[in-house]
Amino acid sequence: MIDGFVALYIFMLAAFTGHEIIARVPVILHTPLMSGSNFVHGIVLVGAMIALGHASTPFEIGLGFVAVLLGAGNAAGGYVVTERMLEMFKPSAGKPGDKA
Amino acid sequence: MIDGFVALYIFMLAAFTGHEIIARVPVILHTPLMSGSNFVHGIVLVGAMIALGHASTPFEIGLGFVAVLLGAGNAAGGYVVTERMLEMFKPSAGKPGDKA
Amino acid sequence: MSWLPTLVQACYFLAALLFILGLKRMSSPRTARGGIVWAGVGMLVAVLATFALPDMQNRGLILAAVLIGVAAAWWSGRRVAMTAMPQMVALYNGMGGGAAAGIGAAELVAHVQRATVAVPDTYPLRPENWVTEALHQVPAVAPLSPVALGLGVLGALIGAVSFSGSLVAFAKLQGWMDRRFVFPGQRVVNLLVLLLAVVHGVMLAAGHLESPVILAFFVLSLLFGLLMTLPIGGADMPVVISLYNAFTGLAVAFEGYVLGNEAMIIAGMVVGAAGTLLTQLMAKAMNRSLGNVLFGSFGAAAGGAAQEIAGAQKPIEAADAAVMMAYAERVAIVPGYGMAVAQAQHKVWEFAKLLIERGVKVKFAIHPVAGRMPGHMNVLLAEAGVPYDLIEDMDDINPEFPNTDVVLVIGANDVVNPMAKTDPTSPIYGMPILDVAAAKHVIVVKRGKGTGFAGIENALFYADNTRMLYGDGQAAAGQLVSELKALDS
Amino acid sequence: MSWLPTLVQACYFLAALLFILGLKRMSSPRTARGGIVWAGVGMLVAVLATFALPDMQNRGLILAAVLIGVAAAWWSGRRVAMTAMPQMVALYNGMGGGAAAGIGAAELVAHVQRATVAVPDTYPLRPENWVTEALHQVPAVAPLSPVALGLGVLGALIGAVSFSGSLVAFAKLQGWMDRRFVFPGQRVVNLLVLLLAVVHGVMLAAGHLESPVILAFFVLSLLFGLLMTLPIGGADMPVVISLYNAFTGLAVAFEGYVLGNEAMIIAGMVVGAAGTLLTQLMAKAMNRSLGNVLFGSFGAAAGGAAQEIAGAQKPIEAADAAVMMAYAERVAIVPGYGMAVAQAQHKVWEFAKLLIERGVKVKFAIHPVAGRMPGHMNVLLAEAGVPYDLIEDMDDINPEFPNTDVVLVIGANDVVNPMAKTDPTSPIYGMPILDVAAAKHVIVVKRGKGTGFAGIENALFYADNTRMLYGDGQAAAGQLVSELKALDS
Ligand SMILES: NC(=O)c1ccc[n+]([C@@H]2O[C@H](COP(=O)([O-])OP(=O)(O)OC[C@H]3O[C@@H](n4cnc5c(N)ncnc54)[C@H](OP(=O)(O)O)[C@@H]3O)[C@@H](O)[C@H]2O)c1
Ligand SMILES: NC(=O)c1ccc[n+]([C@@H]2O[C@H](COP(=O)([O-])OP(=O)(O)OC[C@H]3O[C@@H](n4cnc5c(N)ncnc54)[C@H](OP(=O)(O)O)[C@@H]3O)[C@@H](O)[C@H]2O)c1
Repeated sequence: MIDGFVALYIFMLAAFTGHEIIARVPVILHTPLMSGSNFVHGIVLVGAMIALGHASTPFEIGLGFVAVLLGAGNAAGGYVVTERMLEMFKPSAGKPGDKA
Repeated sequence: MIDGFVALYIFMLAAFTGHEIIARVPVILHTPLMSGSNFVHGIVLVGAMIALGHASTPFEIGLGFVAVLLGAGNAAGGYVVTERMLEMFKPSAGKPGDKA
Repeated sequence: MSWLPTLVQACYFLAALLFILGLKRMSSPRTARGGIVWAGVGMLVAVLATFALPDMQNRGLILAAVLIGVAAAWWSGRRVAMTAMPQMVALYNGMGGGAAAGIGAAELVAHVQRATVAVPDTYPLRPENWVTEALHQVPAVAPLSPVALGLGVLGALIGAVSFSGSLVAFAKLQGWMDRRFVFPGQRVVNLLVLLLAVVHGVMLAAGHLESPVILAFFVLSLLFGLLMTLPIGGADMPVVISLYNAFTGLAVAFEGYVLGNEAMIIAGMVVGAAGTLLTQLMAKAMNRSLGNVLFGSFGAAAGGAAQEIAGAQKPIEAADAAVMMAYAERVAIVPGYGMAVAQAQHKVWEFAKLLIERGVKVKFAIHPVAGRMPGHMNVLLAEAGVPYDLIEDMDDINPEFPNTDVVLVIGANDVVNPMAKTDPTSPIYGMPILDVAAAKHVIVVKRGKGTGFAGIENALFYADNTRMLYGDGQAAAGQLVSELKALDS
Repeated sequence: MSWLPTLVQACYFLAALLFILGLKRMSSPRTARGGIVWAGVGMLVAVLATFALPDMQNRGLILAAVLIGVAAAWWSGRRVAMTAMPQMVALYNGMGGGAAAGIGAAELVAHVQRATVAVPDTYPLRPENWVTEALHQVPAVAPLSPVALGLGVLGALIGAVSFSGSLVAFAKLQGWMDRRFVFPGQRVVNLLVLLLAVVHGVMLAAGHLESPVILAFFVLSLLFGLLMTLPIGGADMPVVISLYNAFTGLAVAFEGYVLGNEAMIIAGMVVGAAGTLLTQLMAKAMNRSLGNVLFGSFGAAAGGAAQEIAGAQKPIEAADAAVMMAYAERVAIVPGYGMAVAQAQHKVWEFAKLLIERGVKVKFAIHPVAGRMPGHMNVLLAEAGVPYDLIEDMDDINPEFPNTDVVLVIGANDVVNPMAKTDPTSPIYGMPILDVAAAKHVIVVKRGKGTGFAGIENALFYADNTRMLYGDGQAAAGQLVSELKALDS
C-alpha cells in the first residue's frame, strides 16, 4: 500500500498528464477520444480480477464475478468501438497532402 | 523513503507533465521558459538545507554550506532573471487586440 | 518465485505507460489510429500479469468471467451500426462504473464478514459452527486504513452513479426510453437522494460496516445516477456520457488506491482528468455550459413553446433538384443525422462525384455537432471516401454561403436552423449554425415533417428559397444520381 | 508536534503543484508573467517548510548560507544587462547543478564516515577514542538502498557535469574565454574521461565508499563537464545551456529520491523533461540537430575557410540613408545582436515612429535566433514599446521583401547572411535566413568590418544594392532621427 502523500502526488501528476494530453484536441476527435479513454479505464478489469481472486464467501465470489464480467465488457467493448471509429480516419489520414 | 516502483511512476508522470507543458511553446518564450525551469530546479536548495541540517563533521558541514549557498543562488538568481525577462512581455501582452 | 511480483509490477508500469502514450496518440488525427493499439497492448499486458499474481484464487471463475465478458462485448461492439456508437460507449462505460462499484462492494463486504465472523466464533471451540466456518473460510484481511476506506466508499459511490446513469443514457439514445422525465420538485428530490447516499457513505467510511448500511448505500447511489440522468434531454447525451466517463475514471482510480494498484490509479486518474476536460470542450462545442447541460431547462423549454411558423413547405421533384445542381457553379452539401440514419453517405458521394465531373464546385459543410456525436459526419464521409480537401468546417464555409448557388441539406435540421440566431426563446438559441439560408437556393432532403433532436420547428424549411425533397436520405440521393445520369445520356 | 511533518509534507505538495502550474502559465505568452510568481510562491513555501523540519541541526549556518546566496544572486541578477541574460541563466543553472552534486557528495561522505568510524570503535570501550568520537558525533545514518545509492551517484555525476559545463558556458558568453578550444583526438579523450568517471561511479554504487574513490569520481565528473563544453562554439551556447538545465533537473530529481523528498523529485523531473524538449525545440529553431551542436564541427569549419568575397563595401552617410527611407513606401527594420549591444532599440523605435508619421509602412522583421537568445529581439522591442502588430516573424515577412523599398539592418549579421543559402561549405549553411537581399535597397548599420557570432564573412555587405552606415547602433539611429527631423523643418 502506498502512503497518503505519495498517492496524492500520483493523483496530481496523473491528472495533469491527462489534462495536458487532451488540451488541444480537434472537435472531430472528441468522440473517438471519449471512447478511447473509456477503453483505458477498462483497467478496472484488473481490479475486479484481484477482487474475485481474493473472494472467499459465495456472496463475495458472486460480486467479484459480476465485477469481472462488467470490467471485461468495458475493456473489450471500449477497444472494439474505438478501433472501429478510428479505422474510419484511415483513408483521409492516408492522404496527408489532401488537407485544404 | 518511497519504494522503487512508486518512484518510477512518479518519475514517469512528472516527465510526461513536463514534456506536455512545453510541447507547443512559441519561440519567443524559449529563453524565459529556460530561465523559468532553471528557477524551478532551484528546489535543490531544500535538499541542500536538509543535507546541511543533518551534517555533523566539519567537512560535511562545509560541503552542506556550499551546497546551500549554490542552491540559494540558483533559486534567487533564477527568479530575478526570469521575472525581469517576463516583465518585458507586459506591454505587448497588455494590448491583446494588437496582434496582427 | 520472488521475481514474480516484481515482474507483475513491471507489467503494470508498462501498461500505464502504454495507456498514456496511446491516449497521446489518439488526440492527434495523424496518429490516432495507432493510439488505440498501443493502449490495447497495455491492457493485454496488465490482464495477463494479473493472472500470474501468486495469491489468486478462483482462477477458473476469473477466466470464465473474462471470456464471457470479452466475447459479449466484442460481438456487440463489432456488429453495432456506426450511428449507435455513442450509446455503445455509454454502455461500456456504465459497465466500467459497475465494475468499480462492485470492487468497492466486495471490499466492504469482505470487511463486514471479518468483523462479524472472525473474532467471536473461533474460541471457545463450538463444533456446531465448524461447518459454517469452513464454508466461509474467511482469510485474514488486513484492515483498511481510514483513507483507503474513505476513497473506496467514494469510488463506489461515483462508480454506481456512473453505472446507472450510463445505462439510462444508453436506453435513451437507443430509443428505449421516452426522452425526458420531469416532475415538479425534481431537483430537491435528487439532492435529497444524493445527500442520503453520502450520509450512508460517511457512516461506512467511519467504520459502520454493517450489511444494511452497505445495501442502502448502493441502492441510493444507483438511484441517484438514475434520477440525475432521467431529466436530461437526448441532445445533451454525448456530454453526459463524457462526464460519466470521467466519473468512471475517478472511481477506478480510487478503487485502485484501495487495492494498491498504481496502474489503476494512474489510468483512472488520467481518464478522470482527460474526461473532465473533454466534457467541457464538448459542451463548449455545443455552445452549452456543463451546469446548463446537467440542470438546465433545455428539454423543458423545448417541450413547451412549439412555435408556429408562417408559410408552407414547398416540395420539389428529384429531377428538378438534379437539374438545378447540375447547372450550378457552386454547390454545398450539408449532411446531418438523417444521412447517418439512412446510411446515405455513399450515394451522396456518388452524386457529388458526378457533379464534380460536370465541373460543378462541390464542398461538404460540416457542423461540429451534426449527427449524434462530435465528428460523426467526418467519420461517415471518410468512410465513403470523400477526400479531406472537400470537407469544410463551419467557420470556414459560413462566409462562402452567399456565393453558393445551391445548398443540399441532407438529413440535417437543428444545425441549419436560423432560429438559433433569431429566436431568443428557442432552446437552441445561441448555438452557432451553418448559415445556409444565405445561399441562393436550398434543397432539403428529409422524410417528412419530423423535427430534429431539439424537437423544434425550423424556419429554414419555410423560407422562400427553400425546396423540400421528401424521402429517405439514401433513396433520395439515389434518385438524384439517376436523374443526373439521365441528363447526360 | 506530530502534525508538523504532515504540514511540511503538505507544503512540499503545494510547492510541487505551484511549480507545475507556474511552468504551465510560463509557456503561454498571455499568462507567462504570472507563472514565475506562482512558482516563486511555491519555492518560498518549500524553503520555509524545510526550516520547520523537526530534526534539523545547524539552523544558524543554514540561514546564513541562504541569506548570502540569495543576496548575491539577487543583486547580480538585478543589475546585469538584458543582453547578458543567457550567461546569467548558465551561471545560476551551474549553481543548481553544483548544489545537487554537493548533496550527493554529502550523502556519500556521511556513509564513508559511518563505515569507518561507527562499528569498530564503540565496543569495547576505548577511552582514548572518545574525543574523536565526540568530535565526529556520527549519528545513526540509515544505510542507503542500492537503488538510492545508484541514483545518488548518478545525480552527483550529472550535477557535477552541469556545474562545470555551465560555468564554461558562462565564461564563454561573458567573453572571459577564447571561444573555441580544440585539439586533436579531443573526442577520444572526452570519452575516456567520461568512462573513468562512470567506472568510479559504479564502484561507489557497488559499495566501495572510500574517500579516494569519491574524490576521483568528482574530479573526473567536473573535468568531463569542462572538456565537453570547451569545444562548443558560442553560437550554440543557448542550446547547451538548455541541455545543462535539463541535466540539473535530472540531478535534482535523483538526489530528491535519495533524500525521499517528492517535491525535489517532481520539480526536478518536470524540468528534466521540459528542458530536454526545449533543448530540441531550440536546436530546431537554429536549424541544428542536438548531436550536431554537441559534437558537430560548427566551430572547426568556421575557423578554417575564411572565404574572400569579391567587391567592396560601399558606405553611405546618415543623411542620405534618412532621405532614402523617408521617401520610401515600405521599410523593413531587421534588428540583430548589435542593436542589443548598443541598446539602440529606443532610438530605432523613435526613428520608426517618425517614418510612420510620414506615411511610410514600417515593419520589424525578427529572425528567431537573432541576438543571443531566442526571443531576444522581441523582448527588446517590447521594452521599447513597439506594438506587436508591427513585428513580423521570419516566415511571414520573407515573401514581402521583394516589395520592400528599403531594409534597415541594424546590428544583424549572421541572420541575414545569404551564404547560408548559397555556400554549402559555410558553417551556417542550411540555417533559414531573412531574405533581405531581395529588397530594392539595403542599409546596414554596424561599427566596422566585425563579423557576427559565426565569425564569417557576409556577402550581403558587398552586394550592389547594399550600403553600409558605419557607427555604433545607438549613435547611428540617433543620427537618422535627427536627419529625419531636419528634413521636415
Ligand atoms: N454531434 C453531437 O455531438 C451531438 C450529440 C447529440 C446531440 N446532438 C444534437 O443533435 C442535433 C444534430 O443536428 P442535425 O441537424 O445533424 O440532426 P437533427 O437536427 O437531429 O435532424 C435530423 C433530421 O434528419 C431527418 N431524418 C431522419 N432520418 C432520416 C432518413 N432516414 N432520411 C432522411 N432524413 C432523415 C429528420 O427529419 P424527418 O424525420 O422528417 O426525416 C430530422 O429532421 C443537434 O441538435 C445537436 O445539438 C449533437
Ligand atoms: N538567438 C539565439 O538563440 C542565439 C543564441 C546564441 C547565438 N546565436 C547566434 O547568434 C547569431 C545572431 O545573429 P545576429 O545577426 O543577430 O548577430 P551577429 O551575427 O552576431 O552579428 C552582430 C553584428 O552586430 C554588429 N555590432 C556589434 N555591436 C554593435 C554596436 N554596438 N552597434 C552596431 N553594430 C554592432 C557586429 O558588427 P561590428 O562588430 O562591425 O559592429 C556584428 O556583425 C546567429 O549566428 C545565431 O545563430 C543565436
